[in-house]
Amino acid sequence: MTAIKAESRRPADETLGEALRSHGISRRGFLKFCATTASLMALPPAMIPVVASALEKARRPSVIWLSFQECTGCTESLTRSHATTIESLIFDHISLDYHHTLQAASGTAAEAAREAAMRDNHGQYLLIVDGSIPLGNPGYSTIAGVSNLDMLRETAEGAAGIIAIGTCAAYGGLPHAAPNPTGAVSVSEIITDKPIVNVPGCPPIPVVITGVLTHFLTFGTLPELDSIGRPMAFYGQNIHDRCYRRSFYDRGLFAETFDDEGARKGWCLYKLGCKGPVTYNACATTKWNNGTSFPIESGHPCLGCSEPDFWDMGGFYRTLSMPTGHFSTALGYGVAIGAAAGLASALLGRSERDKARSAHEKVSVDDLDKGGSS
Amino acid sequence: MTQPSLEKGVNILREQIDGPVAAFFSSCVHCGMCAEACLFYTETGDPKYTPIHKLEPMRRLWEREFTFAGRIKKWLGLAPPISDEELEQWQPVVYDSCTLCGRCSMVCPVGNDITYMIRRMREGMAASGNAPQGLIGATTRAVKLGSPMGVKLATLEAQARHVKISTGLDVPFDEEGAEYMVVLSSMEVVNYPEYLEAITRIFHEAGKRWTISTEAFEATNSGIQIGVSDIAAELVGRIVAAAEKLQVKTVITPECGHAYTALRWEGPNLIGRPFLFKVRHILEVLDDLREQGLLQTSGMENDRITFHDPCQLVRRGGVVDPPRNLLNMVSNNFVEMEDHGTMNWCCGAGGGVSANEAADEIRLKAFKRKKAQLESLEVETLVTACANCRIQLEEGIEENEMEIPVVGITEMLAAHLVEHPSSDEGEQP
Amino acid sequence: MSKIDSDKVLRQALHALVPEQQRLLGTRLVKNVLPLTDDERVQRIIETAEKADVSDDELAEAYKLGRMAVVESRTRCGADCNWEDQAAHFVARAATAVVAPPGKCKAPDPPWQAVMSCRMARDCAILAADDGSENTEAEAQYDIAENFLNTPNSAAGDNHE
Amino acid sequence: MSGAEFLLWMRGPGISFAALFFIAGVVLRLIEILMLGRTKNLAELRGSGSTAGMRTIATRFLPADANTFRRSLPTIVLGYLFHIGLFVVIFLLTPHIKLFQSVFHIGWPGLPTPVVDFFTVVALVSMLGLLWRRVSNRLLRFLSTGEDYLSWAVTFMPLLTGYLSYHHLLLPYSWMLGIHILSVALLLVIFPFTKLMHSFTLFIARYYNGAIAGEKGVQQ
Repeated sequence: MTAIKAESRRPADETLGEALRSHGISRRGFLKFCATTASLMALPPAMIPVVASALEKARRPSVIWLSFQECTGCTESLTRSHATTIESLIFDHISLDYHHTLQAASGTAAEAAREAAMRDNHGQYLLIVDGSIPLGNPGYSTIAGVSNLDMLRETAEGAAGIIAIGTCAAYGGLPHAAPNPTGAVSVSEIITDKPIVNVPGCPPIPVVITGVLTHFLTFGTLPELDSIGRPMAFYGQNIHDRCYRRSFYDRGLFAETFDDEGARKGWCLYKLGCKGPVTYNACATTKWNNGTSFPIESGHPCLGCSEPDFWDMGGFYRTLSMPTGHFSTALGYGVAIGAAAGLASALLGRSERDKARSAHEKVSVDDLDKGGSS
Repeated sequence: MTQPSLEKGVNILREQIDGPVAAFFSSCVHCGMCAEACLFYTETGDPKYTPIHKLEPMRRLWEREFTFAGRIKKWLGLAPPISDEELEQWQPVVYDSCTLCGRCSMVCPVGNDITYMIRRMREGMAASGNAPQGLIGATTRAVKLGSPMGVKLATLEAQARHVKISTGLDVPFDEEGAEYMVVLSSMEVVNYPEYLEAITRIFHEAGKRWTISTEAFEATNSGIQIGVSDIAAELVGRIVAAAEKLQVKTVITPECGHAYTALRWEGPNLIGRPFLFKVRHILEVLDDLREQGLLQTSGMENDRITFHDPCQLVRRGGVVDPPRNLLNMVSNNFVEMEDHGTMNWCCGAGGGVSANEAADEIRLKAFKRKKAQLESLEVETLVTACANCRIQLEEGIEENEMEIPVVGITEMLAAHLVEHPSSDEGEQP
Repeated sequence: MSKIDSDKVLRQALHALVPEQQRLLGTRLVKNVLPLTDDERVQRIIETAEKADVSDDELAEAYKLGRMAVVESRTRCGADCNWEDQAAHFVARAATAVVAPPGKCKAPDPPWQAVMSCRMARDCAILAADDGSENTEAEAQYDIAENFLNTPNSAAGDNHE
Repeated sequence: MSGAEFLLWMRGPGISFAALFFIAGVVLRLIEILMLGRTKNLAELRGSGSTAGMRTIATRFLPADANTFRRSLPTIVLGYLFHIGLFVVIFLLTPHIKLFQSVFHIGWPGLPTPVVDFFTVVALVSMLGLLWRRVSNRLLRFLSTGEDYLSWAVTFMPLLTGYLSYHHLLLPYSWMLGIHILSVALLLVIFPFTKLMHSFTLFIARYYNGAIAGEKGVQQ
């Protein structure tokens, strides 16, 4: 079980390599991890030794983890591994100086630890945020009497970079869902002058979190991002494209309900509202629970949790191509408006014609020649 | 005397807009298939002869005054009104190069009856003074003299005398209670006197009582060709009055296409009430007589013959089978043209084109279509059932130095008629 | 030779003639109305038709000329009929029927077509003159035919009478 | 705005507004046409106009005869390919069927997506062919108006964007799907006021044509 309790026992200058070896992780196992991570990050094989040597020599950077309007699911995702994994160990070996759920200290001491870390590593520490920030009323979420907004601003000021973990921190997430009672916003809507990496997901895949950290440890930079701030390496793939049920989609074989033959046969869940086609995440390749499976594999459509506003995509079980909102009502109004306007227009036309007919002057043969002869 | 005016024309055009017109204009996708069905386009390759294009001014009027979007366009000044110059400019395509043959209406993939609209468009053209002089003349003669060609009763009576001398049979005039009242086209009186003799003999053999009204013997109706319903109604009204006065059961229209359309299909609508008598084309009557065994022929034509379908009779009139039934009675070598029946190609002179000198050149150009059809068929005789088609065919054949005689179907039948000697007559040769 | 006093007799007489004789009689009938046309093509046709030793080619040429004259002189549908022109048209038509090579004229009875066309021509001339005079062309034709048949010279052919 | 937000907006208010506009426009146009009416035919009829009208609605799906087909070969062949492609894409792609189902509450089986994909390409290529003919053929160029090109463009775009989004080309899927829906919205808005209306009015036109002819005993 990983925990920050070990923090005091471990010298801050111990390298990651040393720490791993002291935990009995073989060089071979470590290299395998490096290879996996490199491939996840879409690095060429030549980069594996670079990653390995960089990781081995990496000093534990200071990390401050702020949790705002969140459910702790993201932390759970990271920590609820069934066995000790290399990724959890990597997590073990950063200097997680503040994480109010995991740290032993509490109250003033905890806040003091955060302030100390900010002061000691000013400009170099990494800030991880999970949860969204309420703008509606500062009182909706506070820590030690400090509003989330103030704490974020204060902590971000000296951070080298920010990682927004989970969809809430990245895009507002559940708290942001309509009607967004707390006025929740994402980190990037408040902090605009720091590099921010969004690692969305509800929760994000653990290896994706560690992958981003590995990148930071290896290169000292944040990874390449897509248009909405997600690391391309993990979010560059479309769930639908990578889905093992894709062939059923192409063949037109769909589960219509959760208990029909199609569902039992593992056919495509598109009609049941699967958001795979609009979702970019590594679920279909990396999978969850130590590579066991991912939601679609267990028979549930993808919710699209790594996408902004996934709560508001017209319902989890509404087929993607179905319009959301009041489409049918709009059609109803359309018919009514059209009928009224059509009737008005037609009556206008008819009255013009009737007028023309009553104004009809009988045409005789003497009225045909423009020249007036005949 | 009043003057034609743009205002009058536009007003009348406005009267013409109905559901079909609106549906047709709404449906056109500019695919150009109507052009490929129009002999004025196929024989000239000039896109201005595209049938739907001939209706552009009328389409603009419809859009401007009968559609929601059009009214907005008009309000924004984006839909200028129809001008007299525009209508004048359209005269050649609306009159000279449209025979109202209706072929375009058969091929339009969205189902537009373009011919129906051109007939209506001409109402506006005529009332605004944009009808061609030739048609104005024909129409004026039709109204004032009773015949577009100036045929008077005396001419017809002279013909009747010849029939009497030649066959010994009377042409009955003004006989009340006759079963049939025959009306004739001026063309038959002027150019094809054979027709009158033929029906006299046929009806005599069939034992039918028939008559010709001295008050209304002219079948043609320039009103529907020039596009003046008021005049067309007056001309139809003369026949109706005569038929009802003589209390005949059926009025028989002659071998003429538009006369049939005018009386049979437009007639009741023009006068605003159903007729008290039936209207039949001579071919329909002959086919009925054939079925009843009252038309007996002997001998067969051995020449390779074909039939030119008069558009107004077949495609626009619905008389498709009778000419074929009748021809097969007297011919054992009857062949169909490649495009025949309701898909025939017009001779190029219908719909008032023949009466319009301005169309002389294009009319003969359009004949090339028929020429190609005839040449591919290699027939020895061409049969038709419309005096106007016949004259155009003869002229076109002559112009193109071909040698195919053209015969009217009734005449051909009469030549094979089995005639029984009657008591007061000697044996026929 | 019996007297010709009706169409029936005239028709029988015509049919009894050999083609050459039919042509010559027809020519005489047309000549009776020839003043009604000033189309010199028709005059030429008649000159050809009158020749006793006319060749088939000459006749075919005359027939072609005739068809042209017929088509050109005719009043078109809807056109104002000029009765003088129309008279000329019927003369042309009669002349053309007279010189038509066998099988070319599609009228049921080509010689008879010539007879009737001449009468029509007279009709038209009367209409043009508008003097209310009677058309006596038929009677004139009976006389011409009687003359023709009773003149041994001209009716030298195969007269079965 | 993110792709997801854009897509969501298009799926929600965007398409609903377009649909409202579309249906209002179509109803408006149909009422305008039908209310103008047709005067009762007083002639002694030779056949039933309504029967012939219905018949013509069906028969006009095919060319009048072989020669008509031959004369307008490129137009007819390309036209057929385009319309068949369009029909398959609109009505036989499962996502589209689900859309109709959500409105009309009836569904039908769709075709395998590679098949639909094929028809999309058929429709796209034939549309390019039709456009080429429109600009290169003298007759069609003469007849064509701005509206013809506009109608072409707004019909082509949904096909193209649908194809691109299915193949995840050019833009992220949610953007492309959003743009696809946007292009459909554009089509829907423009539809009632252009010749695209023929998809509805051709039934009326054919009916009238068939009825007018059928009353006279002319069968088509």
